[in-house]
Amino acid sequence: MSFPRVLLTVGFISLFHSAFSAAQHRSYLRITSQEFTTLPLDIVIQAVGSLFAVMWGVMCIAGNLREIQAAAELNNSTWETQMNLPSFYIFNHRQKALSSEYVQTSGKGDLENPE
Amino acid sequence: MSDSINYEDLGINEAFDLIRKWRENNERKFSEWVLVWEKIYKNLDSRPNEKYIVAEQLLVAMLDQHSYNLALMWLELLLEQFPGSLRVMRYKALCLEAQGQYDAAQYVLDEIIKVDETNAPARKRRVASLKAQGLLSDAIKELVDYLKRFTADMEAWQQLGELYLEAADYSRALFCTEELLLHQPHNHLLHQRLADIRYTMGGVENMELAKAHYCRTLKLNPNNLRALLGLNLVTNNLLGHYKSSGGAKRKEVWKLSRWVHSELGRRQADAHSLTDLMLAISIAD
Amino acid sequence: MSVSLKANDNKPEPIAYSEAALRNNAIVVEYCRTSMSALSGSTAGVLGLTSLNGFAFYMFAVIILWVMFMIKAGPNWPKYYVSRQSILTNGFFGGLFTYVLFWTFIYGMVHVY
Amino acid sequence: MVELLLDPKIRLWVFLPIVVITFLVGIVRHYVSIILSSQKKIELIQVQDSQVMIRARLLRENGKYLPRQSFAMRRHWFNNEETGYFKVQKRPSNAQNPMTDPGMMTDMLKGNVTNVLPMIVIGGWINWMFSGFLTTKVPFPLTLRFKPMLQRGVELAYLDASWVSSASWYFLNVFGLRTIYALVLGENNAADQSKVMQEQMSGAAMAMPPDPKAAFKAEWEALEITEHRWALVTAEADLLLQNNVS
Repeated sequence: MSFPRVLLTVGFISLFHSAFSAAQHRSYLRITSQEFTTLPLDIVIQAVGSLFAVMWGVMCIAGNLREIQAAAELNNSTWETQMNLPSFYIFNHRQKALSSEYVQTSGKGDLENPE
Repeated sequence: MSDSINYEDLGINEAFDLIRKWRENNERKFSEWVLVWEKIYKNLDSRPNEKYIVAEQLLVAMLDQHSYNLALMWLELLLEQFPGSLRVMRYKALCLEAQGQYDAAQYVLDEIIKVDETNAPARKRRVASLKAQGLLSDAIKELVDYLKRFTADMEAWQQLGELYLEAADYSRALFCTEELLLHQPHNHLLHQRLADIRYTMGGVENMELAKAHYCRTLKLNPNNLRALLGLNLVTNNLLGHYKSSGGAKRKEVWKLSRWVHSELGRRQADAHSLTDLMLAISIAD
Repeated sequence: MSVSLKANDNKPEPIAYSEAALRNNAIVVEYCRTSMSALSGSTAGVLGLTSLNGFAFYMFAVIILWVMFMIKAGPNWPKYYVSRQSILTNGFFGGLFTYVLFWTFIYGMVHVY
Repeated sequence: MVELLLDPKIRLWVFLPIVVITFLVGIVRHYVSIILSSQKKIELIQVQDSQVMIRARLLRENGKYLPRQSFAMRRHWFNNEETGYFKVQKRPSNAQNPMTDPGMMTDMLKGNVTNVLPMIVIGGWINWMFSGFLTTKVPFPLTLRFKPMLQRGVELAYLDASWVSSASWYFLNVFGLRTIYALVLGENNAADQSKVMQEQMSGAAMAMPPDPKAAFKAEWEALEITEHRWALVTAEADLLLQNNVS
């Protein structure tokens, strides 16, 4: 498991834990009939800390930002990929000769497509 | 450029990432596939999300190796999962084509088109099958016919341009490439291609246009060495043309030419060996 | 190569953006924003924030998210975003609705009963 | 102000189930709508029209990168009085009424079945099953105006407006969870994979102009007034400028 996922999981568990702690604190106050003012500091810190952790995890998982300038993407492409047209694949190429099932023929097509 | 990957030590996840990269970058690999496919198909079931997309990719790769039996195995898998899908039917046609049974493939494709008139990929495959048989003029005719219907299909325009270039019909190839430029006006490769074609056609006017396109290419991507070399040729040519007349124009071309020379000199100094230079050219080729 | 072309170009050419990349980034930002709304809402519920404090916390979370985006993009943010402000303000109210729902939900779970 | 105390059992048996039910129903609905969704049958002529429109638009926008002659040639192909595409192709003007088209009708019906019906049915069921509970309290004060919205099914005049009844809690969830569905369902569309396989959607731009005749006319006009200014005129100077050659 990668680091952001670990962070995400740990953060979630921690957030849940702080929620349970807060609920318990509330019920404890109710039983002892004290007035609720604020949560204990440790719960607050835990909750906010785990929020940050989860958010950072989400941010890493959400995927990478891509460069938006059109040139940035296109400048990395070469004719090899630009020329590659999946709809027009032909299989009549020289790799054929390497196949174990290859039978040599001298058809017209083979002569004209030396590729 | 392939930074050398050690295919032996590739983990399963890495293998899947690799072929996803190929899929997304639209790369066709031959010998590389042989090194990874074992890892891929043994673990296909662990990836339910992309299982069938990978299966398609595998199918095509196997056909590239002409391992028909394995390819048919994947076809079976797809047929089982998606009976009656036109896409899978098309793969069937692909298998038939790879085995050289063009008539049977044609029949399957015709069936698809009968069911769904708007099935563009099947129509394109018909062209490809003609191309595979070496029937260049028939392929062109069929593709032109296709483009009358699907006028915004970039892939088809590009293919038509290639076919015309093969037939040495430069003005038509130019038209097709311009059509591509309308779709991607900032693609340096297209500008470079246009300039290449213009240069091949010759004439002062074409040279001027080629110069503009090469300049554009270099502005978009300064590393396009092929364009730089092309610009060198174009400026030399133009200087020859303007020898007798055109004072101001000649001056401009001269300036450009001098810049190109200095730039080329710098590149040569940068490239430590011949292989580096060759690699730099092959980027754009 | 020189980078200073934009400055001394007297008629600045419109920069071309790749549509696919823009959409990809918008999806990433939207994903983070929705998650952030839900998560910060839950946290506000856990903390038992009420009324204005809660909304202030939302603002706080939005700004933190923005800062995180900036850290992620690094110093050359114009490579990734068209404008920095739009990241801060886009979908502010859509996120607020999600935030309020989760805030209410967790607040109810933890503090009401 | 007297603090109202709710039975914790309400939390476990009313408050939480409503959230879970709403969420799961939303997920199920998503998949049902995928199953029900039918591919629209597209006419070849419609595809042709839409593609021509795309091409004309691109010519307008990016035509400036082509030399003048190439641009004029293409515009001629579209706009010429005798042979231009937009002039020759006659399409019947069909601003059709959706009610007359049975295919549209079923689509609308399916939309209703997957969207509105579950909301009403589940809403009614929740209203009946969990009627009359106060479930939670919104953590911010609200004016009395919100009472009918938040306290549906609990008609207590003196209750503070921030309390939420079960039925209202359900509706809040229905509307608030929408973004979460996008989060959960949109991230890796495993469900859409089968759809891709079923094919049909042949590439980009299947958005047809509803009335090709009007669209053609508009595009013809737009193309007619497009002025061609070649963008590559300055290419050479730009390049030299970029490299600081004076």
